[in-house]
Amino acid sequence: MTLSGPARWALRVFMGVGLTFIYVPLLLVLVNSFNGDRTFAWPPHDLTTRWWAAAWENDGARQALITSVRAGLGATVIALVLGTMVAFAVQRFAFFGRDTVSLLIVLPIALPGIVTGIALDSAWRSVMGDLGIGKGMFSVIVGHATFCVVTVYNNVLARLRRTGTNLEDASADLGASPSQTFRFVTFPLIRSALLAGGLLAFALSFDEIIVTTFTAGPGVTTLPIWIFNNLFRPNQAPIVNVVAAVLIVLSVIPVWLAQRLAGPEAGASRT
Amino acid sequence: GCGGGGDSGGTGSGPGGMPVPKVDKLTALGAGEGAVNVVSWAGYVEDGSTDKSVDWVTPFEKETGCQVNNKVAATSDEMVTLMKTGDYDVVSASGDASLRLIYGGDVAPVNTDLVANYKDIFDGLKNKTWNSVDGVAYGVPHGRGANLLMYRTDTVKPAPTSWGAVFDPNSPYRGKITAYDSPIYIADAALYLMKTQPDLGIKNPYALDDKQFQASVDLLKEQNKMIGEYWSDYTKEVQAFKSGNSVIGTSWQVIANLTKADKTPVEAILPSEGATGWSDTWMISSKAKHPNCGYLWMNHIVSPKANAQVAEWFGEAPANKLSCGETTDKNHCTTFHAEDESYFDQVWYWTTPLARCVDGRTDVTCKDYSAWTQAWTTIKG
Amino acid sequence: MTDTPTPAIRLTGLRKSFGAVEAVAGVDLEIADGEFFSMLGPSGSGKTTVLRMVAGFELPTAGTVELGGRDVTRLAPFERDVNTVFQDYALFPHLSVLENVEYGLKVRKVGRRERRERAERALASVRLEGFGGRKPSAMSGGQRQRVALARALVNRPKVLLLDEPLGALDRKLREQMQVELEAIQREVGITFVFVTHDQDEALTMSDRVAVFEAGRIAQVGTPEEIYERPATSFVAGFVGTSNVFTGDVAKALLRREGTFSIRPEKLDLAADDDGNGVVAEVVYAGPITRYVVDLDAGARAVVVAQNRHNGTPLVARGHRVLLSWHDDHIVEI
Amino acid sequence: MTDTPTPAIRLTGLRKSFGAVEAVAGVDLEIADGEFFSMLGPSGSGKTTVLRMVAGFELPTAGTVELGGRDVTRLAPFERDVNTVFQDYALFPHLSVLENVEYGLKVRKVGRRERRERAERALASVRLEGFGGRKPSAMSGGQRQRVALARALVNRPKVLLLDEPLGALDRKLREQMQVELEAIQREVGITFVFVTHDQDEALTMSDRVAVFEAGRIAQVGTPEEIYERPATSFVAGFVGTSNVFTGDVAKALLRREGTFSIRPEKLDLAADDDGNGVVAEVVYAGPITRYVVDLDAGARAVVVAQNRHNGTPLVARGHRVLLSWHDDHIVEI
Amino acid sequence: MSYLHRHPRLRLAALLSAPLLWLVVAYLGALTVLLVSAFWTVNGFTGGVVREFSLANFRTLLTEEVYRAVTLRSLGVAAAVTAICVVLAVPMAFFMAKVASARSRHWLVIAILTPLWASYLVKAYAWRILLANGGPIDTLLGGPGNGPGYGLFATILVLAYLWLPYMILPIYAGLERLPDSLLEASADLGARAGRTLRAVVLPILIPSIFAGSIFTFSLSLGDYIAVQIVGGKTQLIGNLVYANIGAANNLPFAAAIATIPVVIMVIYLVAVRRSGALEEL
Ligand SMILES: Nc1ncnc2c1ncn2[C@@H]1O[C@H](COP(=O)(O)OP(=O)(O)OP(=O)(O)O)[C@@H](O)[C@H]1O
Ligand SMILES: Nc1ncnc2c1ncn2[C@@H]1O[C@H](COP(=O)(O)OP(=O)(O)OP(=O)(O)O)[C@@H](O)[C@H]1O
Ligand SMILES: NCCCCNCCCN
Ligand SMILES: [Mg+2]
Ligand SMILES: [Mg+2]
Repeated sequence: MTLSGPARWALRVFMGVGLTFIYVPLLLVLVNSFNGDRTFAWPPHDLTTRWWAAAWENDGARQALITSVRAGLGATVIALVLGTMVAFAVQRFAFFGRDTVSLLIVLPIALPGIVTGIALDSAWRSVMGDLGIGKGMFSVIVGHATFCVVTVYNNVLARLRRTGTNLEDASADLGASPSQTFRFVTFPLIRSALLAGGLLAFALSFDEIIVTTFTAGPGVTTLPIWIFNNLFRPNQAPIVNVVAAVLIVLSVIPVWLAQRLAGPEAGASRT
Repeated sequence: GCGGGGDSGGTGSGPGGMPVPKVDKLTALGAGEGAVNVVSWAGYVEDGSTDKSVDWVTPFEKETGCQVNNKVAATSDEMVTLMKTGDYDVVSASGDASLRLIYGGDVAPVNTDLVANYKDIFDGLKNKTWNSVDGVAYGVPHGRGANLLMYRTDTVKPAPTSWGAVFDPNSPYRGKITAYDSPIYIADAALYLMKTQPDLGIKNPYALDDKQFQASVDLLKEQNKMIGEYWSDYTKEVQAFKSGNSVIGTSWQVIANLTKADKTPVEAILPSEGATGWSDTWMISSKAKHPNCGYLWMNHIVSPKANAQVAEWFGEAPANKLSCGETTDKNHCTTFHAEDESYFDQVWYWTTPLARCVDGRTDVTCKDYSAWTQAWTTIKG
Repeated sequence: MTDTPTPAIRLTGLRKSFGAVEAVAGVDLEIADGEFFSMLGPSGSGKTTVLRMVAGFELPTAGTVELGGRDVTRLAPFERDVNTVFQDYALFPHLSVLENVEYGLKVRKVGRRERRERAERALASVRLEGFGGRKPSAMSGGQRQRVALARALVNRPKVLLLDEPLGALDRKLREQMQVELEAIQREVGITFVFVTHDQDEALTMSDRVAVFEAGRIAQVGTPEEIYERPATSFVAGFVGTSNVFTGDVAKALLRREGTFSIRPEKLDLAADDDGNGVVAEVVYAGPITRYVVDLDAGARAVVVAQNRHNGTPLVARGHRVLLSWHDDHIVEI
Repeated sequence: MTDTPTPAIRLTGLRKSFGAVEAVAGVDLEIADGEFFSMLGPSGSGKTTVLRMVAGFELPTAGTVELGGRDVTRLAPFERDVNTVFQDYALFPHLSVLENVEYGLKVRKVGRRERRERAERALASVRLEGFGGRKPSAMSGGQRQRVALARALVNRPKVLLLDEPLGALDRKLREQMQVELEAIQREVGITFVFVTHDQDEALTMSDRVAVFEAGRIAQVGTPEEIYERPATSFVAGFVGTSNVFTGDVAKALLRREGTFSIRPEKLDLAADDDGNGVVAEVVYAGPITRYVVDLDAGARAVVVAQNRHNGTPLVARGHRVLLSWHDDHIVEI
Repeated sequence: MSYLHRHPRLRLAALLSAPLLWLVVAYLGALTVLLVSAFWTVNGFTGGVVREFSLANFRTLLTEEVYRAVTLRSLGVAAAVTAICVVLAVPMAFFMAKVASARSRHWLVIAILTPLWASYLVKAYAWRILLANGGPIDTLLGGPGNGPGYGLFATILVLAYLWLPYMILPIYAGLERLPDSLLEASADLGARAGRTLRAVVLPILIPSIFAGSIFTFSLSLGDYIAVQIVGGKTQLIGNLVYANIGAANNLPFAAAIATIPVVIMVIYLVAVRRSGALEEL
């Protein structure tokens, strides 16, 4: 795009300021993970690595991380399946109420988490409870999947709109059965959209506190819940900073990988 | 009409026609079910995962074969909600939750004969209004503490002695006053009014009729103008005192200790009016799927050693007399006034306000907790 | 029936509606084995829809599709012995050129070895040896078109459907590909059904042409039949340019009643002060020059003359001319 | 300098590199005021890049752009008295057709009243009265193209740049738009710089044509000059079809040394048993028939003959023929 | 197989039934039950839910001044957060999509996505430290008390910070789809960069901006945690719902309060759907 030099510079500076705004608090988290003070007094008067050592030994954080990853994967898988199905239905068919579907799908993400949380909680108790299925990991996954569907749906829908049905027609034309067409053509074509949508779904689930609070059963401590429980205890709060710092660093891996695998589209992922 | 005592056994109805759902208590201890689901305050159930040296769960699991699944609740309200699900066996309920659980039929009376360590618990904690109904015990006391007045010694001069320091509309600390963020805090105002405005006739800060309630709420609305922030978790309060965002307000002993440990000049006192406070009680669910493990847990958590560990880790006074000999810090019981009954005589433990006045008045209806909750919303504005 | 050879394709009463739109409004057609058959018509006239029903991508609203005498109306695309070359080629972007060509064999479980061999041969037949390893995105338009062709041909279908395969190419490339396509068809001898909206293309390449108009076939015939004896004024106007004279003009000019068409290249032009018109415009177009003549009879006529003499016009703008013709070339429509 | 009129556009030593790619490799060109000037050339030859430098979307790597005698090389697009019709039209999708057309006037702070009037007039000039209220998405390709034209024309620029504006249209529509574009240019009298890769289009529409080859101009001239006297074999091949004879064939056939080109329509064909070739192929194409002749001299020649006689070929395939020509039509290249 | 080929309705049913069962039955069903319970009450003595239709909860909501105040405050916060996010996101996304080189664009996208993985709570707490009395921001502004401190402004700032990536991403995606030729056409017709931004870029980005705003607006409207951390004594709708949910079993009253954000969001979604925003998420 043709922009004057000063305009380019202004934008570049703005981007720099924006990134600073985004990263200064994260940097603070990193610094505070070395802050000798338990409640992160500023400026830090002594630096220590003991929180990192303590975090390393902290079983609860590790367990919570595993729980979160499992919940995130579960929710993501469900979101991938359901979101893809709806996207196909909406893109490939005309049916009564099609316009309402997109509204229905965004609803769980658009309504405040606390509403989703208490609705699912009371429904779960009155329906599933009667069936003898208590809340646990499964209810967390259900809760998360409900608001994650939209990310997959939107990514896949956009991809389907862009690719059209020609390639699938071509595949059938060349003799491929519907399942072969899906395996050889459709899936590879929507793979990067699935990756982008899935990544965002996972990220949403991974960081969700409110819905989790209301849907988690006994013994299910996801990382945000663990953080919630520990951040408010001065003995533990510094360890939380370590965990967060580690998360930030680790998160570059899936994001980067997804970008590599999916090409630029994954980056432009539709939230 | 409003009757006095009812009959025992958790049957019949409470005063004011309030029925206590009939729930049977366990009569004999059987074999453990292999697991127990626990709702607790953060720090009450530690299995070494937060700090390797802090672990009273693993020995319990080894000994009884009951696997402990712990769910930390942030507030009393959350505890009530969680217990209503029926997914949990035991809960460390504070007094502002316990009655709700009892009257909700969510917890069962406790057969104290099946809890061997019950006999060593301070008498001052047994059969209180918040953990029993009509002499029937609904739980095993866990520990206690007072809501203290904490202040920065370098800025708050002279040192306060009265809650008036946080209610005085002309306070020089306007904007730097903090208060506990919960409807139960209305009791702190009521306590203050009980001492400063005797004509209101407040006898128990948890039993407020319309007029008394309104006076308390009005006081808090005035106070709100001076509040910097309310606190509900203790990292937040420690940090606020350290940075100077808050210089005076309610606190817990443990918070005071932590703040001091971080070299912030603070002091916490029990003001002349006395204070509100809490005494937590382990209760067992009326729908417990693991009642035997639940009883085993209740017995374990008030055992001298475990109770001492909890009290030290969390920062409160233990419930078991023998625990004072088990603490690593030999001064622990002194610091937390564990054996000082006269100290705790000035403490009004959190009790769920009910429509049936908990002070025994029968000629008026008191404000129940949901009214307190809605009022709290109004106070914060 | 029994003594005429079974046609490669027979469409009977074929119709297709999309909601209120009747895309195909009743088509009956037989295409012989080995024929190069073109479908010509304006945008929206239903050509693609007919093709898609033959391939099996759309279910007809009414009518039947027979392939080699078998009713396939309700069969899925993968159950029909027909292959398609799509307008946008529809090459699989995630597969290499060779994998694209192998695709049809792979889904039919042809062994790896044979598959590879046949695909290589198909690529060679469209002059793309050595390009197998590339991704389609690294190929030019003309090359992609040939990959699509190879991908269809490798399956040795009875019928090949081509939906405006040359539409996206620029003119130079397009002319080149026309020649190649014809050569390939002659070589492999399978039936080609070729959709286009380019009249030149249809005329030069086909054995027979069907002209579509609004979901129906307006005329079927050889290129000569279509061009020289258009059945309707629509065909006359759509296939090539035509001077159409009607009413008073026709009467004055041709001394006949009715509507008549005459092609610009059939008209003779000579400077003549006693002529029947005035040159309004002269447009040089390389091999030909177009003259627009204002006729005294009250209409405009276009005359096309081949430039046999270095582009200098026969007559200049503004001159009076005499327009003349053979009566055989006047087509009543 | 002083006595020749200032050209509308003067490009001097214009170059543009994108990294290692030299898109424009040195272009010098003058385009006169009011000229209809076309740029013709294969894909990637740099036509668009030149246009973009004239419009101001790209900064030249070297050289200057003058508009009406003023050096504008380093001015922004909005500071140049030039407007562009984009290949994809680039209509603003959120604005109505009228608002699109008004846009340029609005940013130049032309009053509401006048703006509306001029826009309506511009729409009328492209025969789109009454379409002002529609969104571009509700218009067909040809209509959009005309909106883009109106949007540019309404600003009365000195120069209008058109980058393959007809590329996306089908042939019928395209021919129609060619006529309209020419008429509009004649009417408004502003300089048109028209990019295309369609030779017919360039030849029929332009006053002068520049043929691009690999970032350079291979030849500039009138359509006749370009077509009848191509300067290079590239031009001869790219603009129209040519029979090119060289080496021994040229010697045998023309009795001359060198490379020569002769257009298919300049060749005469007559059945003659003593002739100089054999008809290999006869392709009927409506107004013309193409004959491919295998010459005894060892090459193939294409002959085009206008079909003055109902499509019956002059000679049939396989017959011996005599190919003849005027020597003036042989162009040495 | 060809059976399914001939019966597209069957294919549609196979695709839609599971997701719709999930969303309509599970989610909408749960939501409906919740909203219905807003018309119930709680018996002050037994604490039991009285399943009888009553408008008592809504009467309280309408008559008590505080609920109107909190609703307006929450709406204001959500709107302010959204506005701040738009103002920050548009230039950033524009830089990413239209100015940055392809290579740096890749890294910028990663840079925007990465913070999504740092815990929400941790980030909010980091801001608590930044905004503390005498903290880094105060220091930057010349001393303790010079910064904004905790309160409404801090709440808006921190929420804007938390949700900014959710605004940048759809706008970036929208800009990537915006053909450069439109920007060039605008310049060609005489518009400077600012004019092009106002007259061309922003209007075309409206659906993307709305899409982003669904996140920023709704997440702000429902938040009750960040406001506790940096909001001083501020309370928002989320706090009210949360305060009532467990309190004396007053699920009905919590549900009644919850209808406020639900109604606001549904109106918002329906309004915004017309712009096509729901497809840009
Ligand atoms: N899936 C569809 N849904 C609705 N209408 C359709 C559909 N496919 C085609 N049509 C309509 O049917 C008519 C015929 O379309 P078709 O694509 O067959 O025309 P065509 O002759 O191939 O045109 P073109 O030359 O533009 O490709 C058009 O009016 C078109 O709009
Ligand atoms: N922005 C760019 N970056 C890199 N290379 C470019 C860019 N723009 C053009 N090129 C290259 O410059 C050369 C000339 O391109 P240009 O678009 O001017 O050709 P053109 O003659 O307009 O072709 P076409 O007929 O296909 O439009 C091509 O090789 C093209 O790949
Ligand atoms: N309605 C549920 C919304 C869930 C969004 N959670 C986002 C968490 C961001 N940290
Ligand atoms: Mg078509
Ligand atoms: Mg170009």
